[in-house]
Amino acid sequence: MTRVLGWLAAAGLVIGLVMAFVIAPREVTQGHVQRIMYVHVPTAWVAYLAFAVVFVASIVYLARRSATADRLAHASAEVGVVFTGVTIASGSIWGKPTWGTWWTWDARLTSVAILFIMYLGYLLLRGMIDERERGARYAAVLGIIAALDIPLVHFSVYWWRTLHQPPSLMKPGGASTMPAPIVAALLVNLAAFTLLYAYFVARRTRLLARQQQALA
Amino acid sequence: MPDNWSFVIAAYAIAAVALGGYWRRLVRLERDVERRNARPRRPR
Amino acid sequence: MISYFARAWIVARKDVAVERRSKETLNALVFFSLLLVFAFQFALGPDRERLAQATPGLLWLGFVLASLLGLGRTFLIERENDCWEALLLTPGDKSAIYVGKLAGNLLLMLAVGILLVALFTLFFNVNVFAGMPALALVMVLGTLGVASVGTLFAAMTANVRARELLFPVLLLPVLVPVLLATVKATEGALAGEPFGAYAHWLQLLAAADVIYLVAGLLTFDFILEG
Amino acid sequence: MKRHAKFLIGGAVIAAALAYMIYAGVTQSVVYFVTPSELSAAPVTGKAYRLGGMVEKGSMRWEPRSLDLSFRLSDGKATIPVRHRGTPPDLFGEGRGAVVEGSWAGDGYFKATTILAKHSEDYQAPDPASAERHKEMIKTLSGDTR
Repeated sequence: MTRVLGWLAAAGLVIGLVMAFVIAPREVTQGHVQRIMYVHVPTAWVAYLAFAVVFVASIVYLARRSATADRLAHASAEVGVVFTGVTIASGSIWGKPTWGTWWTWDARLTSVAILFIMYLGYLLLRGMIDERERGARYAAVLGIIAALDIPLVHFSVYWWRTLHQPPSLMKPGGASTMPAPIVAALLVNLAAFTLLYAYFVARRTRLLARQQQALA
Repeated sequence: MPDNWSFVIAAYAIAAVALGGYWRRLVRLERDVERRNARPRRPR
Repeated sequence: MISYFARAWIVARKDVAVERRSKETLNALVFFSLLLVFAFQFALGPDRERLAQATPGLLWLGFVLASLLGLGRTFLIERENDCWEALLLTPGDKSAIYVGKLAGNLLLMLAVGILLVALFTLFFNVNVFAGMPALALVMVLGTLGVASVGTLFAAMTANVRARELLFPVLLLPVLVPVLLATVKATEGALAGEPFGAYAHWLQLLAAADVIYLVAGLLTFDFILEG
Repeated sequence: MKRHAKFLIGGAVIAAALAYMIYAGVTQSVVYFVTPSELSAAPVTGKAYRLGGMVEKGSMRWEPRSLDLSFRLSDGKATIPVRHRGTPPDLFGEGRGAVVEGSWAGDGYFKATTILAKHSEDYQAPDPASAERHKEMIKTLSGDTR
């Protein structure tokens, strides 16, 4: 099952790369630099997805005390942190040639950085508690509190006048005006990175189960 | 408008290194656990 | 329902009584606040203009630093006096303990906040009287926001390795919205802007307070379990 | 059952507070930059600003030898002359959006220390840019993206 997921993700990423570099046209104003979008946007989406999964799994853990939910939350937080890191790095590399700066304290960038630190703290907390059951409980509480900050992050781009352009795909009121090949390339990459996320989480969850088994 | 290919390559390279590195870490940890789980069963 | 608040009241009264007799935390925080004012002065130099611009930020930065010290101790008293197990064994809804601890912390941090404002008035020539009612409102809402998450996280980190490191690391990022809102609202209040010009920051602050408070009430039970 | 009710009510309160925060409250709060009309309404000499607007067509002057750059930023209602020393980012150009950091010099121009280019969220295949896009860009710059 996990193996199938892995091959699907790998195939998706290959197709995604082809779409990003061959099918999608060169963008007018930015030139080829705009192709960074096909890795930046999907990783950002996966980061949000991962933290949403942490939130739900945390609630399920507190309600049902299922060890699987706890492992899912742990795995998803870890994978989410990795993807958030890639989002920030690729965004920074995209920002330098287009905005003219690696980093600026604009609302969107700042809040994603805060998200990154928050979930690093979450992983740190998990590492500091040896008792499994108590660690799971504390982490679940922290996962819920941290997730309540995510709406702040997502909607900040609408509240605040920022340098960061609003999301291209899910624009409120009205369909996207982007040409079809760009949209298609973006969608394929979104799917591919989501598959990669699912593969990582499945694998990490299995690993956590084995690690706990080995310790018991 | 210059195309800044170096930035594109850098962004994709960093993504590949980070995600590939995470994948390798998973594989390594899995192997470690496997070894530890296997050890007690083996007679000395 | 009555017994719920009665139990919260007992916890709060006990904490206040302990603090009034020993004055451990308050004394340390008063001294710490003084030191902060000195440190800010040395860091920024004698330039009045620059100090005046940075005042709201420094005030709340000082407040947050003091809260990290003050709130982090919330549950350590119970551990030092071997009362932790007793807390765990308390029957009924344990969020009453949270309410009691939060009330005690609110009192403590409000005192520290008032002290900091007084020190800033004295040493940095900040005119606080112009925006006083608004500033008081910001103070109360901000303290509630900081204390509600702080109390919850203090309970969470009380029994964890490297707790004095982990507490600020977990708390600071979560406090960013509160810090941003209080600084901006204080800026407006001190500059004598009309209330409407920064009312939205108070709305944000109030919403954050509600979220953190309710989340704390709902999740505290899980932290004090077995 | 009572426990259940507690979580339902608490969750509803949190959801309501989040919804309130998102829809009602904070619509125009953190000003990442001021617009030319806002700045020209009440300029304070020496105060640090971030100024955002469109670079006016035909206003840009660039001397590669001294690195002196001057242009005018506009939001359709007011224009502000800007002076800068240094190389602008690639995406900077006439008819595009830009955010500059600096201060109001008092002699009738804005002294920029940093220039940031802003781009729209609409990515285009090679095709002559239309007036429609120009309008869209002004809209994102003035913050009415909702």
